[in-house]
Amino acid sequence: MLTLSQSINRALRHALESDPEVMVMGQDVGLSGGVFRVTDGLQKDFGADRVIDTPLAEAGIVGTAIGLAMRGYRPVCEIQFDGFIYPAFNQITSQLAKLHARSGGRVTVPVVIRVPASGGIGAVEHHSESNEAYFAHTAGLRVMAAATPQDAHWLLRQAIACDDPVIFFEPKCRYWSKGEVAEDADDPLVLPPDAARTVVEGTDATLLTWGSMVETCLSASSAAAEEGRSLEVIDLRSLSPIDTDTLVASVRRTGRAVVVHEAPTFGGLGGEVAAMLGERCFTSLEAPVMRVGGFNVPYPAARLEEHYRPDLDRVLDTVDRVLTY
Amino acid sequence: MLTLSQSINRALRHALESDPEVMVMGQDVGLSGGVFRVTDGLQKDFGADRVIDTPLAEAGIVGTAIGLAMRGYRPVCEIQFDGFIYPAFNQITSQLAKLHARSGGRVTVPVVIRVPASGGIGAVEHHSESNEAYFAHTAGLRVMAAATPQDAHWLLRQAIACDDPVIFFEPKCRYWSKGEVAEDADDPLVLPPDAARTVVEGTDATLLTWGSMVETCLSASSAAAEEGRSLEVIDLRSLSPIDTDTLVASVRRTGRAVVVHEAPTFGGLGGEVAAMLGERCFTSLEAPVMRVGGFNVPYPAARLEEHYRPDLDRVLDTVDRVLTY
Amino acid sequence: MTPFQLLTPDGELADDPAAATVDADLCRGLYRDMVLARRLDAEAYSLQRQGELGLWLQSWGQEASQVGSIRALRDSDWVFPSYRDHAAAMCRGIGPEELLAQWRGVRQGGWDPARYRFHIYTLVLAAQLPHAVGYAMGAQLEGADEVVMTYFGDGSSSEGEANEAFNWAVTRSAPVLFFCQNNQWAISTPTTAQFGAPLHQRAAGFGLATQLVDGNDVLAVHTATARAADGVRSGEGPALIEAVTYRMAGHSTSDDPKRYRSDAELDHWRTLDPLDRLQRLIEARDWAPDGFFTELESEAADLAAEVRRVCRAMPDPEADAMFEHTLALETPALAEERASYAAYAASFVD
Amino acid sequence: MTPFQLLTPDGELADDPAAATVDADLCRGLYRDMVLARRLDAEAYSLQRQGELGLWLQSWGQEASQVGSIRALRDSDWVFPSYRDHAAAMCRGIGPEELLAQWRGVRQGGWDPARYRFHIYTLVLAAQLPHAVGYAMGAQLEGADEVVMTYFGDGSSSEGEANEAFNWAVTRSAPVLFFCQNNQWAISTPTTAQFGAPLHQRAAGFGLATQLVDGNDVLAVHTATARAADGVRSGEGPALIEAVTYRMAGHSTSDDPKRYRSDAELDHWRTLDPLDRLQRLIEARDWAPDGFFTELESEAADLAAEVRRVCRAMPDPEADAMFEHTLALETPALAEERASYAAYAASFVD
Ligand SMILES: Cc1ncc(C[n+]2csc(CCOP(=O)(O)OP(=O)(O)O)c2C)c(N)n1
Ligand SMILES: Cc1ncc(C[n+]2csc(CCOP(=O)(O)OP(=O)(O)O)c2C)c(N)n1
Ligand SMILES: [Mg+2]
Ligand SMILES: [Mg+2]
Repeated sequence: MLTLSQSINRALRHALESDPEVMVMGQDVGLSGGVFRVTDGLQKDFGADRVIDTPLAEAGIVGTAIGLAMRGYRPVCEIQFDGFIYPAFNQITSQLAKLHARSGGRVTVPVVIRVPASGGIGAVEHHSESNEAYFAHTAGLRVMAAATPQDAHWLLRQAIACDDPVIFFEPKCRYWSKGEVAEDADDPLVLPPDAARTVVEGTDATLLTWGSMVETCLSASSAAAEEGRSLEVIDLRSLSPIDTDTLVASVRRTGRAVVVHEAPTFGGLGGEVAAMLGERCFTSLEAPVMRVGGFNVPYPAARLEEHYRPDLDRVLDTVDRVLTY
Repeated sequence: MLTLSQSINRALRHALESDPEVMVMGQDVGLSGGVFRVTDGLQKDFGADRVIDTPLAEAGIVGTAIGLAMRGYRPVCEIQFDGFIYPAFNQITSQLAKLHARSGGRVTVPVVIRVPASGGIGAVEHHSESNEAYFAHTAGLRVMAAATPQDAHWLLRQAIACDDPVIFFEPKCRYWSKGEVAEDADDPLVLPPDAARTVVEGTDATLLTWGSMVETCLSASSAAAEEGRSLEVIDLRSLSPIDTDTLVASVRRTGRAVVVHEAPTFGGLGGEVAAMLGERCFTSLEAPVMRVGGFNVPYPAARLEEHYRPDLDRVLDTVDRVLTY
Repeated sequence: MTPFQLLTPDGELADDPAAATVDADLCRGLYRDMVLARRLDAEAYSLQRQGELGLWLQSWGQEASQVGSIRALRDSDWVFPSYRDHAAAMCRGIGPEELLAQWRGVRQGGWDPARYRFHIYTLVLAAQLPHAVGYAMGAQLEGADEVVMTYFGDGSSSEGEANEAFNWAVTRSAPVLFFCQNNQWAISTPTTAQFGAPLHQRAAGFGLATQLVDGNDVLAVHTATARAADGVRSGEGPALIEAVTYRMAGHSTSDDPKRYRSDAELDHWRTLDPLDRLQRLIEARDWAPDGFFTELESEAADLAAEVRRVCRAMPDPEADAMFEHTLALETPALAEERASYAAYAASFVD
Repeated sequence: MTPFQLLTPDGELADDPAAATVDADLCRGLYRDMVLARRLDAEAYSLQRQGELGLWLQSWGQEASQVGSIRALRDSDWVFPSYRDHAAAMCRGIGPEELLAQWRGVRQGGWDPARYRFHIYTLVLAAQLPHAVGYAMGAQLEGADEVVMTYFGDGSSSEGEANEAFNWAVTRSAPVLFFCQNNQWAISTPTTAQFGAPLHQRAAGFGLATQLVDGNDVLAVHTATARAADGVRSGEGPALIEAVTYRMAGHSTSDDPKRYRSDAELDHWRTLDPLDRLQRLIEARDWAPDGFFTELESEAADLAAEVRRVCRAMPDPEADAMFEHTLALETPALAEERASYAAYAASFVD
């Protein structure tokens, strides 16, 4: 059993050991091991040349990582908190995402950007953003969201091995939760990076979710089970691309779907999922695909987040509406 | 008859004349009148204190505009091209959008950011982005997209008068197209800023669109009319908030809907519209809500844009699929 | 270039013409501000430890930089702070409840910026610098006789937005005073990993009128800020002060500085403590009436009690509060979300 | 500080020890590079006027800055250009088809960066500067004996990313040479509205080894760049050169400079033309064999013909090309979009 943050630390350690071109860089990732201790001990073991404490400049972190990638390295950048990725937005959208296409495929930029994301830890403003939709809508990026130690470890290793740039979201409220992590790559638990994962099978409705909300949906499905309702839970894992086949197959079977994410519902990635399902499952749907998400307001003060974030009750409330439609 | 760019120039001129707190700022907006001549003559008539040629720094443009707004001004910023708004993304998402909420409503930031948007003029890379979805998904912003000289003029005047920050998209491929512009505010042609506009009424299906694609959808509806098909065309105008009532009423009537935008379909705002319609028009829909948009690739080289951008034929092709579903 | 100093660590006044302006009133006033600020800071720290605050970032050690600078401004001057500027905020009259609210998590920005001419804290590093420049452009347009000061840290100076602001201010000669509290650390990152040339040198390169000052010497900071503000006010263009100080505590209550810095360093800076120095001077000059220190101590104790009281008294916000103020003019869509959430929440009552 | 100059406008060599290194071969080589670059630029301009190119940004007037600097580097050194650096690109062997393709709109980046150790153009201002720094960090890690040079303009220096790059390079003493072509204008914005202190002064403030050089003096640029490159190569840390030159044409073929600058200014800069000066020197010293100028003229004419030919010969890309290279590993979803578009397009070909 490893905590989610330990599983990431192990993944980084493995990558640094097995590939001399891998580097870890970001604010405070070295000496102090990062504000969430995710990179703990890496600089000690791999040196300050490969595990770099950078100046306090996010555009610089991503911009220099791009240059390093052009030189043949595989930088894994840490953005300290979700709300601080915006200064790097220009380098991410215009350079990181587009360089492969702009160069006619001649330049590859295998950069991974790790982002401790979403709320649930009672943080101050700008430390609880769920901004995956911005990146999923940016062609040229892959976007992954890990929900368990197993996925955090293996998805990250796959992201680092991938020649495409990857925005890698880590649910910060789950850093301390424990789980089994497969020992080797051919373990059946290790899925392809683009594959969604059916966490619980069910027959009455499908919950589609990712990141910080997977656990919430799991409790919802357990609670529903006690009332004799069988909810399937699917963890998307990859937000761009989306494993539409798995999602569509499930919803065609259950005929009902609820998309759950922490970001504001309006304009969120749940819209893409719902629209896609509406298109591909039209004749199977017995109720509209409904969405549960954050409200269309800036993330509120810490003592309001319990009201802001979708929880067991709000998910079940919407499940009711879908089942009784 | 005014061109769309003239109608914006007039709106700015009116605002500068009627409100001493209005300022215009951006790169090359003064002496040269802007790369699209939209601000032509304004510096000459209102002085370099109110029509400011700024240094070449987008974060600085938006950041100083926020400071000016806190001081009581109403800055109207120009971002020279859609692809160059990203360096200001941090100021827009964390400051401009959130300051009113973060200050408990004590600070208002009536800043308008004008963005010549989307493709169709054969430009080089980064000059043809349709990035409205990023801003529509950012709580605390209003997002408007003008498609006609009439809307460009009146929506912009309404945006400047509004106490909320507004991201204002101008379809650069339409700058030179002419149209009538109402003389005064109580003209029935002047709609409320949040209202969608039914451009053409129809009965068989509804085309929902905005900005650069409104004209395309109009030609599609004319072409369809010749084949005896009646397509309603709705120009959303306001992308955040969205006038759901008007959209829902139309689709409940026609039972069929196609959302058309230039941005990549994947993760685009069309997903929000389709998801919302799927939810509110479920029992009226005779076919899935389908989407026509850009492909999920970086905007291509100029000589490929005709293939990339949704056109008459692609819209009609999807309309066929919806009508024959 | 050695930092400008008026008061040595052992409490001697440097022989510098500026020392002539130093008198008992000034010293007692500055000393009181610093003592009260340190006490509030210490109290807030222990409240966090007791779980009453979610987080706290201490101003401990930086009192001289903050008190000395803000006391050199006029009340009509505007300030755009960062997030560790509690001593400065207190000098502007911002109270314990307003200061602690954000860290208790009951609301975001704690106070009304217009009331104190002191903007709410900005947690996104360096983002407040362009705001200050824009605000100053406005003051300049009106020919207002105002200085706009903004606080930021050594680490924040690496952000692009900070440097855009420096250049912008000089280009438009906006009446801005950039005040950097170089407390040697950005969380665990030392200034050696932050920049290769001292900030004051960089600032001069941009064309800012710069001063390097001993940030633990409240008299030097006060004098330097007064000079800089005079220059800015009289239209000589923007200025920057780099105050050399030290973050005595961890970065925040979540940080363990033992992981990255030595006790020796801390001990060294203890010998440079801003409060001790000024106390030595006051005592040596016999500038404090009998009972001054004891009365101040009890005033601080009262403040501490007040801090504890107002902190614990802060009620949790109503859920509905999260919907307020998203936009100046609420949209129908948000009103709908708000109403339906209220109905939903009500469905749980009993 | 006056710009370093070796060759006066009337073609005299300054009396400076560096003048000793100037010889006939060097001058003829640099002169040839500049003549050919100017010819390609002029030809591309008229092709745009004829509708063969969508847009063109002229390098006219900046040949000395580009040729002088890149010829002072080793072929093993990497270059991260901006978008107006055609003369530099040609010196690296990049051909007319590769140079014009992007502006004709048949593809984005025109050439293989690795082949020429010359990155594709970056149109987002200053975004290439951090790339150069990162690339240099890699070279440094490997102990490679390489210099990484990056070109940018006076306007671009105001972007936050440029300043982050300056600071980052110094902090890590990365082997980067920042080369600013200060051509006095950023579209219609003069440098007076861009910064309040000269860039070379700002750069020195950051801790960069800086030189100010006459950018229309190819010999001075060549010497200054060679010196800077030596310093960077020998581990003395990053450097910046500000080359004072002039954008003789409008910003681009879409721009009308008459709206914002005077003919007098243009006429003044004509007298400082980089090609004329060097020609005067070559003639005065009799450094050109008979026929040198006429042969060069016909070589330029051939190049012009070649430019016209390859430009017109570039076919429009196939629609399918827009789907290529979005990701190194194409996703099933994109493959589906790609296939269905192909089927759709085919449905029109009766
Ligand atoms: C844009 C941004 N990036 C990262 C952070 C996370 N962070 C908070 S404080 C801090 C260090 C700031 O150091 P400095 O500017 O010296 O201020 P100090 O804390 O020392 O007062 C960091 C990296 C942030 N708040 N904003
Ligand atoms: C980030 C960004 N903002 C704005 C633009 C639009 N733009 C293109 S060139 C230019 C002026 C650049 O001036 P300078 O850096 O001096 O280079 P020059 O064109 O003079 O060679 C501007 C504003 C851009 N390309 N990128
Ligand atoms: Mg600091
Ligand atoms: Mg220029």
